[in-house]
Amino acid sequence: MIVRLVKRIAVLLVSLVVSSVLVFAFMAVLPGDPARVALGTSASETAVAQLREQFGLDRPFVAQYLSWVHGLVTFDPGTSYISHTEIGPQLADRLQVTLWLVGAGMVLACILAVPMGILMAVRHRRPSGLILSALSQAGVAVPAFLAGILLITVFAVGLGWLPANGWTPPAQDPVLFLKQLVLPVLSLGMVQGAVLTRYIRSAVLDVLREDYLRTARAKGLRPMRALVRHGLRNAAVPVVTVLALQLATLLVGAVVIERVFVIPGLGSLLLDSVSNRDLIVVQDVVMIIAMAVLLVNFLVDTIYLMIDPRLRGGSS
Amino acid sequence: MTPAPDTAPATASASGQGSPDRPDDVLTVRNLGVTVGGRKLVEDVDFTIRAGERVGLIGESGSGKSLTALSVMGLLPDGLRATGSVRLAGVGHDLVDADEARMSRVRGKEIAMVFQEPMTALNPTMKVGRQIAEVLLVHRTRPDRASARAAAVDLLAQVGLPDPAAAVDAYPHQFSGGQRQRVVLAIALANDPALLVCDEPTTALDVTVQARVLDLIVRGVQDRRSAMLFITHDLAVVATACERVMVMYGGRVVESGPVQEVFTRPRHRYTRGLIGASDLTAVDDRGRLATIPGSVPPAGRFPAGCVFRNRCAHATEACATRPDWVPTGPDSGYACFHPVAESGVRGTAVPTNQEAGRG
Amino acid sequence: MTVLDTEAAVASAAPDDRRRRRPMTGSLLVGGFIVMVVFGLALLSFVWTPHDPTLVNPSARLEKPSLEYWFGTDKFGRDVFSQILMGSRTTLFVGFVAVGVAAVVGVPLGIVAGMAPGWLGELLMRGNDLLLAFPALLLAIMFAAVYGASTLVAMVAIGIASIPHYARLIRGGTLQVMKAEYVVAARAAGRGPFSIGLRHVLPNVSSLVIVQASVGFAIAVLAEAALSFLGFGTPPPTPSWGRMLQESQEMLSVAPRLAVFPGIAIAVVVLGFNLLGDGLRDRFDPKLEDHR
Amino acid sequence: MRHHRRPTRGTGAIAATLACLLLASCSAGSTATGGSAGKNSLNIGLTAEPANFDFTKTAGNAIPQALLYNVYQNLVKLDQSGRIQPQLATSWRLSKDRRTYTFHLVKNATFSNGARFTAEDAKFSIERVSSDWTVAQKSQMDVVDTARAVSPTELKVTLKKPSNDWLYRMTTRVGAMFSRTGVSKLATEPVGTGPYVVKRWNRGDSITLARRDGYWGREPHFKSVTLKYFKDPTALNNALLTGTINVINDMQSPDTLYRFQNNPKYKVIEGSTNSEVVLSLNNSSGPMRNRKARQAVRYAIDHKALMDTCWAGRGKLIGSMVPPTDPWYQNLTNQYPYDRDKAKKLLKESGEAGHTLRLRIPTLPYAIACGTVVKSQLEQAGFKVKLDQLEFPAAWLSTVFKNADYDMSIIGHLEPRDMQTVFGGKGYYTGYDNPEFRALLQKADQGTKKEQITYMRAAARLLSKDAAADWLFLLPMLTVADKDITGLPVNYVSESMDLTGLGRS
Repeated sequence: MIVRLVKRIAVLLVSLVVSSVLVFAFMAVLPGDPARVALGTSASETAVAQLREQFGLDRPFVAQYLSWVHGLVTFDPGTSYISHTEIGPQLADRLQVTLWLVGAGMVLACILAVPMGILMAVRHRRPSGLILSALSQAGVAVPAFLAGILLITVFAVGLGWLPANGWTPPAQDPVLFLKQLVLPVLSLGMVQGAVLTRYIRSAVLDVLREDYLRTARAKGLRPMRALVRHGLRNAAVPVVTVLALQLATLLVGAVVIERVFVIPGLGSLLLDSVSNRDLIVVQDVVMIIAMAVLLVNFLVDTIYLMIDPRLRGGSS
Repeated sequence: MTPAPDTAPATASASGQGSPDRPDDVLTVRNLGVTVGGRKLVEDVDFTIRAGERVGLIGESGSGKSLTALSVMGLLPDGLRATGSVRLAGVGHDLVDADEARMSRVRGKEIAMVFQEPMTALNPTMKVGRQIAEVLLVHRTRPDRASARAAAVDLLAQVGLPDPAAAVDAYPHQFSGGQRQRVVLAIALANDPALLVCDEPTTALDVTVQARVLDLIVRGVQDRRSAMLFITHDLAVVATACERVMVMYGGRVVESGPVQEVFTRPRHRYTRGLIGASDLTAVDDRGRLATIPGSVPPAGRFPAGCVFRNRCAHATEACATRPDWVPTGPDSGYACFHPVAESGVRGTAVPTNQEAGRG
Repeated sequence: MTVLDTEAAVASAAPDDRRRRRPMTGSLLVGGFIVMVVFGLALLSFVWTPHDPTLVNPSARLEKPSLEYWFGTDKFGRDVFSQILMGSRTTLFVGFVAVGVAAVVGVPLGIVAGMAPGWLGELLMRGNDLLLAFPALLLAIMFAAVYGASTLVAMVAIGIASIPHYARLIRGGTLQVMKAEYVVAARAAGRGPFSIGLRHVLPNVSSLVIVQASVGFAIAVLAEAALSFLGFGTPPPTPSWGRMLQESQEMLSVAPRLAVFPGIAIAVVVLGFNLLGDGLRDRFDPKLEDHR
Repeated sequence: MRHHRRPTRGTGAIAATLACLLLASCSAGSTATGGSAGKNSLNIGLTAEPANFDFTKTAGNAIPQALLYNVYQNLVKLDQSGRIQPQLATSWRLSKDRRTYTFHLVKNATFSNGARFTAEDAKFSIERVSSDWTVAQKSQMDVVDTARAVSPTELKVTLKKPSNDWLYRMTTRVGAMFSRTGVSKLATEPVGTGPYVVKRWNRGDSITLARRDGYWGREPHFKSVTLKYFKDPTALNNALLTGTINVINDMQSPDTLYRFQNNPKYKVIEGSTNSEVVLSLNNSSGPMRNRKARQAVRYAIDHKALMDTCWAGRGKLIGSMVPPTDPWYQNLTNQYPYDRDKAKKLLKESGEAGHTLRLRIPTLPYAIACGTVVKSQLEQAGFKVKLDQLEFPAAWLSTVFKNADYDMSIIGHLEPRDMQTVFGGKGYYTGYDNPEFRALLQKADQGTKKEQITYMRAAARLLSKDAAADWLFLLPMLTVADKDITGLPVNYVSESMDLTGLGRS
């Protein structure tokens, strides 16, 4: 088990290094000189050259790469070309916003999807199961931003129950924070929930076909209890894998919802930085997302390693 | 074991429906059928099993023997429906169409089952001790976890698992197939069921361990004075484990009787073929092993009348109507228009207990 | 795995010659029908649209649906129905590009990773997993920044981001096929890996590819809509449902129908491809299925 | 492949927590609609967020829009009708040779860092433009020869040559007054003499300005003003409709204006801007070098229909690079009236009909809307047009603006009095190079007020006649606000969004 863990950590580290090289190389290709964008349209060439020097853009790529990685590793990513401000706190702020959004959205998605998915699987041949299934299919088919726009139109503009958009840090005004969170979380949660429901349904259906579930019923457990005691634990594995992947993907995927609801999250920082050619910030955001995906996958792997008795032993 | 159409309630053991007829009748199956979407997969199955009696149910794949067993357990797959009546001694209701709440009180306590695939029948993420204890706790036959665990150790010892005290804390993947089947057996026997249903319990096991597991099953049943319904396609296994045998084909019981009698003096042409095919010593003129011509049709596509007539060398026009059940004793009989003559049987030895020919 | 007897009985009891009786054959029918309609509309748009979908007509701004303009007109006076017709082409293009890129790279990668010796397969899959670290939308935004916003660029990015999903799925399928006796026999008979991959593995994993492609189509259509909403999708004036939806947002209070038609079109097509994928999955061996 | 794990008790706990959270927020939501400001504060919705607060090194109008006249002040400011008014200078005098300005400064002004404002600061600020600024506008101070603090309240600025334009530029960002002790952190902590200071910046969302204690002048009405930024015009509308903001400054979706016009809760103000939406043509290379082809373009466009279609008929057709708020404005729309046949004829004569024109537009709402219409109209006149959409700002700036890799583009030139910049400078992306035009501009700058008007008019006419570009229309200033907000600016003619006059009735 220790050997496996060490191996996974090694893989994680190598993956991180390789992806950082990829990200950096990709940025080097991006057209648009950051110094030029920072200075505006008719700045002199000397001024641009000066700024390039100041940012260290005139150094060899290897040196630029190393200092970038150094900044990341020491949690001091430096100063933005464009805003001339510390990037670190900004990234932290934006990440926090997105994590609130995505976290709450995913939890809502789970609340919706777990019972729905199980119900759909258990009743997959009955009308109620089919109706739920159709509902979830429809939920998957609706683009998230359309759901958001509709929610705004109805609940904010139409009924006036909730603010249409905006973001307030929880520390600044907790009540307003919650009010502004409702609609974006709903639109994210409903669409993600629909997707998740399909996975849960399929995972539970797979488990329902397992022999050990029949064994459990032969022991005298009622179907639901057999499913809960013996099935869900096993069905959770593929679902958790998907969930982990979705969670990480949503760090940037939420950008659409962030745009609809005017929320200053990581995704909108990425969009802004791309259009401003604030390359260091783009690089950092992309790297944060890549790191998050790799880390979450690593964690999920490790958790399986800890929990699944079959992986724990010597044989695979 | 019984009859056919509405004419004869003629079996010796059967008279009328409802509760078991005689005090030592454990299981009474009447007129059992299994249908899916209007197709009949099993029909008109009647039999009785008495306390402590071990009955085999043989037939090729697709003959409906497993469905019969699952109907008794009330564990038919989604979409399949059972009709008729299945009564169990000491249970006040019919098992067919009983609701889950009632059935779950019966399963694991009055009837238990051993499945074919030990590799998948156990929950891979739960320690085997807990899986055994669970059946005790569900039916409240042990008051608490501690005593259930102790009972689990005891049961594992009974099924011959080495170091049972350590085994309760192991996971299924740490055991071999034969060991896992012993665990499954321990679960099935935990509550001393009145009836144990075994569905090809040794088929998936290595030949070398088949005999030992079979022996454990028989001993376990005998120790508890439990009845057993044993499903297999392996005649040798039946000969070893059972006193009585029923032969199924095309969803019907075509012949039944004491093992010795059926295997040495089969009356139904199908039974005859089956025995012939598993006799590895008998070859024909050209040195080939005997086989039944043709193959088993898909379920529900058996011919009308005698279900075996399209593979039967002796079939005549008469076989287009359904043969009546011909009782030959209290627990025996057959359904065939052209039975093998009682005298004209080639002396077929009962197959030995080894990997015999499979249907 | 399960009670063989029962399985066989149940399977052979099903109508026709399908190997398994699986629910929701309706999804195959409905999905197939929707997909065929979209193809039909796309083909139709080559020969006929009621109006020129890109013609700006200031005198016919924001017309309500009528006999002349079936779905009304947008704020530029362009016929919405004609745009929907033309948009179906974009939609199909989007799907084909994204699915094509993903399948062309992902399928061989998966097969090679499945057939290669353990360490190489492992290495390939690790590299493959690395791609997962760059979610589709992220990749699409980056690509748009480098190569400019266009449908092709966006969908190539979506395709690349889907490669790991295909590769994983196909590798799983390949590993199963490689265990099959006929492959073992072929290897024993001295067939080379290339020949085995082409003759045995590819045909046997193709059902997986088809299912995944159908679902991938739906994902691509949704991605195009999201990217268009962010301004990284199909640029004007090429009609695209995603961009129509984005353009309609501003006019939502004035003419909600402008959002309704493309919105429904997107939802229906996504639904269609998803249903088709589900239906196909049900027809093929469910044990090979993976989660996207 | 991965395998089985235990069900999660933790998930249940989190789920319960979130359920509570959602319930709480729902019930909270039903009581009121949102972050509407209190009586003493105001929320204004805007579109472009500043990247930082340093307009000496960062281009764009977002920073001066927020800070100028509010946080920073100038010696002189521009009022609503485009006239120059005193701010930190109480009065000024121009010497006979039109080269020396003498400013008398207010006595009691202080910076937000506590320092007093003196003529030394003014001199420092003016000189700093040439030495430290990097943005394009710095060249507007090139004409300054010397700046001298005669006394703490008197400043003398001598120009190298007479310039009418210089005093005007002193009302813009280059005229902003900085503290000698407050320029170390311009990007994050601006220090000015204005009535407001930057209190909080929620990046990506809003900037909050707070009224400054001890401001030297008249205290503005609102204690706190929050500038909230919305990339999407619809979100901006929704924010006003749901009470998140009180004012939409410069609304970008004119088609939806009627919702507010017909609603007694709101007022709508339509004013003028400096923002000419220009169909810029590449005068120096490609098919658009051909004057006849350019003229064909101008005849081919039906400006009225275009404005009706893409900007709901709001705005003004001007036909030149001069907005009505400039003293030398003249209506030149009749120089190239819409005439499709004439356009076809000219295009044929030009010999450029075979080329496909690359119309490369930035991703801005008006540009996308107009691009669609322009393409359609040009195609109807026989042009072949390919529409490219370039991400704004970076991609558009590098492709069109810097490398002039385009045939046509659409952009709103919103700098005030920018005829000189856009068409008079060498190497500018329009590629218009006409000595006669430059001479006229120079005469205008150095002459008297009357001469200035005369020559500027001549220059604008020449530009239009040459079809150096096509002026699609002038963007309107559309302000929508809660009914009770007073003192809203009508026009957007200076670089500042002046908050000091706002109030609540």
